[in-house]
Amino acid sequence: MTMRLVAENLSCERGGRRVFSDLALTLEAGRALAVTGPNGVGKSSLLRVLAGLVQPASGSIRIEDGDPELSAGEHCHYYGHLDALKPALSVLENLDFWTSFLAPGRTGARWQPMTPIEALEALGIDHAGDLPAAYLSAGQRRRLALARLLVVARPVWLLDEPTSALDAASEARLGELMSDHLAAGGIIVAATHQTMPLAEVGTLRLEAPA
Amino acid sequence: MAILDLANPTRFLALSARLLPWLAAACVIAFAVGLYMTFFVAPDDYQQGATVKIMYLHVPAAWLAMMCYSVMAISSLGTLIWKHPLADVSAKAAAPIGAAFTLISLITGSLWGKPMWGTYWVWDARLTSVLVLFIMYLGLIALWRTIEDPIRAGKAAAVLTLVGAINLPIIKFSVDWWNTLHQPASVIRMDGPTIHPTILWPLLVMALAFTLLFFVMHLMAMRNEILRRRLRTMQLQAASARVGVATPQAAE
Amino acid sequence: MTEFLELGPHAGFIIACYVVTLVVIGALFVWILADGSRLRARLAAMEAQGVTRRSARARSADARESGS
Amino acid sequence: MSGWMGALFLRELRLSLRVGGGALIGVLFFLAVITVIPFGVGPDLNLLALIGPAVLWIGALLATLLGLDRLFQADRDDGSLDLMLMAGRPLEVLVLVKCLAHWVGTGLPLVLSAPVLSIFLNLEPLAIGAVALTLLVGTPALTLIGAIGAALTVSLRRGGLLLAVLVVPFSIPVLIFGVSASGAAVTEPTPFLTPFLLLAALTLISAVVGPVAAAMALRFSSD
Repeated sequence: MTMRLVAENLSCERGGRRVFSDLALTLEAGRALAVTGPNGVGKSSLLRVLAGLVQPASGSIRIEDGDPELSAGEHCHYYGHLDALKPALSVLENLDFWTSFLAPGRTGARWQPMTPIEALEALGIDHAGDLPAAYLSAGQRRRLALARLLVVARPVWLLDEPTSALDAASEARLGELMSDHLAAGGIIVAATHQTMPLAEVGTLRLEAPA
Repeated sequence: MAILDLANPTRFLALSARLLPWLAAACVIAFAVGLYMTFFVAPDDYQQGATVKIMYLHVPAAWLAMMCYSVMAISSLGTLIWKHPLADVSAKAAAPIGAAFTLISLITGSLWGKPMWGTYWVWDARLTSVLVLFIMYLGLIALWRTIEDPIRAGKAAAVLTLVGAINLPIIKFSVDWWNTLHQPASVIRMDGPTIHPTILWPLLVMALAFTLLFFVMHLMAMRNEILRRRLRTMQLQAASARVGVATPQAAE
Repeated sequence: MTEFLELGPHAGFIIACYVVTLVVIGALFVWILADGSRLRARLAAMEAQGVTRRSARARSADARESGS
Repeated sequence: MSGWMGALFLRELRLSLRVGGGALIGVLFFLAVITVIPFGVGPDLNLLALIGPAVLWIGALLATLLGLDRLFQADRDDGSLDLMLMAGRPLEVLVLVKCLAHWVGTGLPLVLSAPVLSIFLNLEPLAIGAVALTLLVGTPALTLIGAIGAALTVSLRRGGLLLAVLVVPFSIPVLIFGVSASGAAVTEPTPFLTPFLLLAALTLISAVVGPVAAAMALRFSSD
């Protein structure tokens, strides 16, 4: 029984406005889903609902064959618009903190998280390891936030505009990391406008109500 | 040697490197002479006895506290009006030194007050305005520490320093304006000092020693500040050195 | 030396004043020295990593042109 | 288990001490409040000695409350709060660790500076010791109660003052016992121990109520 992310007749309201309603999706391990649609249609809200940050108005989310004690949200990495970085701390201090703070989502043997140094090398910012995060450029900051996904093992990646502020080389690098994640049995849900740097991706198009 | 020659940090570093040993030597000699005169030459006060020796620390420290603030006020003018590149470096370097001298004058004053006035602290015009000066020093240091970009921090601190400069005349003339317990001015006066020379000379030598000490520490702190800014620019550069995957040679 | 010893009834306060002054100035002096050496060390480390300052790079560029 | 708590504590402490952090600002605010009081109340030393403990306690209360509005807001602004909510760590313990780090960064300097400031208020050594001891035991309660206000106002743009208004009523018992304990140390008949032990009890209670209420408020705050 492979692991599956299942959401049934999900609806979400924010500030009294119905953002989306009776949405259903099922994703097996190794599958990726791109959520597309015009701005403000609720792509980010969907990710935040899946992450457990926002209570859905109705419907349920569950991880089949995941870790029973953990909630659905604790299986997920959330990579939002904000980088969650402290400018006063150095790059390594930031990453080391998240490494020891975030509880791993799956302790399966096949799933080995990287060490902070390896993660920085994988994203090409290891030269800035000891520099304060304040001195990083926007693209480097995004890559440092991405490094957080590599250092803690969580099966589901919720990515909000993952390719924004990344240059071509970094985008290709991201594509490799995502395919490695899928190959190792992970799940990816990405809200994005551009095409995903991945081979085959399912798409979910959110439509504004007629 | 117009002030502009000093504008270039590298030339300032070279110049201060040559100047510092002489200044330090002069400062040590001044302190030696001053302390010798304080303990062996100056007579005891007929009322206070030996406790008058505290004056040789308290008065120079208070003078230095105010002189240091004046240096910061002038530097602030340099930052805001003449746009002198080293002005905010000088202001930032002088702040901790000024705070230290103010602290010394407050503590020695309070320790002198216990035997003489019977209490460590009394809310008297002179003491209170010096305490306000101490809070302003700490406020300036805090302001420097909260604004990340040194240029913006320099301008903000310059404005605050100039606004705070109003406090200096209040301290100087507080003893005359309000009937205070504190000793009225007896050295820098319109009609000349009213102290006996044997007590005055050690005081002047100690004041000279303190002033030299200030310049030594101020120059050293300014050098540190220049190095700190260089380090910051190099760190900024290091972060962006290998933005893409290109190697440094290709970028050269 | 006799003059030095009898500091009168309030000797404690006098000595306290000189000790406080020594401590405060000493602490400030040591902090400035430590700050300076820490900065020089980190600058040296930066230089070792091959990060050069604009003016330094400009100088080396001139040297290369004039040299070659 | 203690790995993540240690990491969080160190991070919070490091952030408050570095440039831009708010660690020693509380002491400066405390010094400013103590300096201003005699300008209003007048320089009469006996009067100041009488109201000394109360002035020190009110100064500490204000310094703590006004330093608390960035406790959660800083993390919310840069996105860390979302990740903390998803970190799979007990939120109540997370709030407790953050309060402890905030207290070490802001509260402890207040306690250490209180004896120095009481010289300005002409307190005798006994009163100075009593005020310092009661502040040592009482200020954690102020931080823990203030954390509830900080969690409630985390999503507001200018939550700082509202936080103080919300939380002052809960901190009144701490203030009463703090001041009466430090006052009792000086005036002979009244015992010092009873108000002091009640103060300690209040701190322990707020160590439970604070984190639980703040965690609940944080869960509702994310939208």
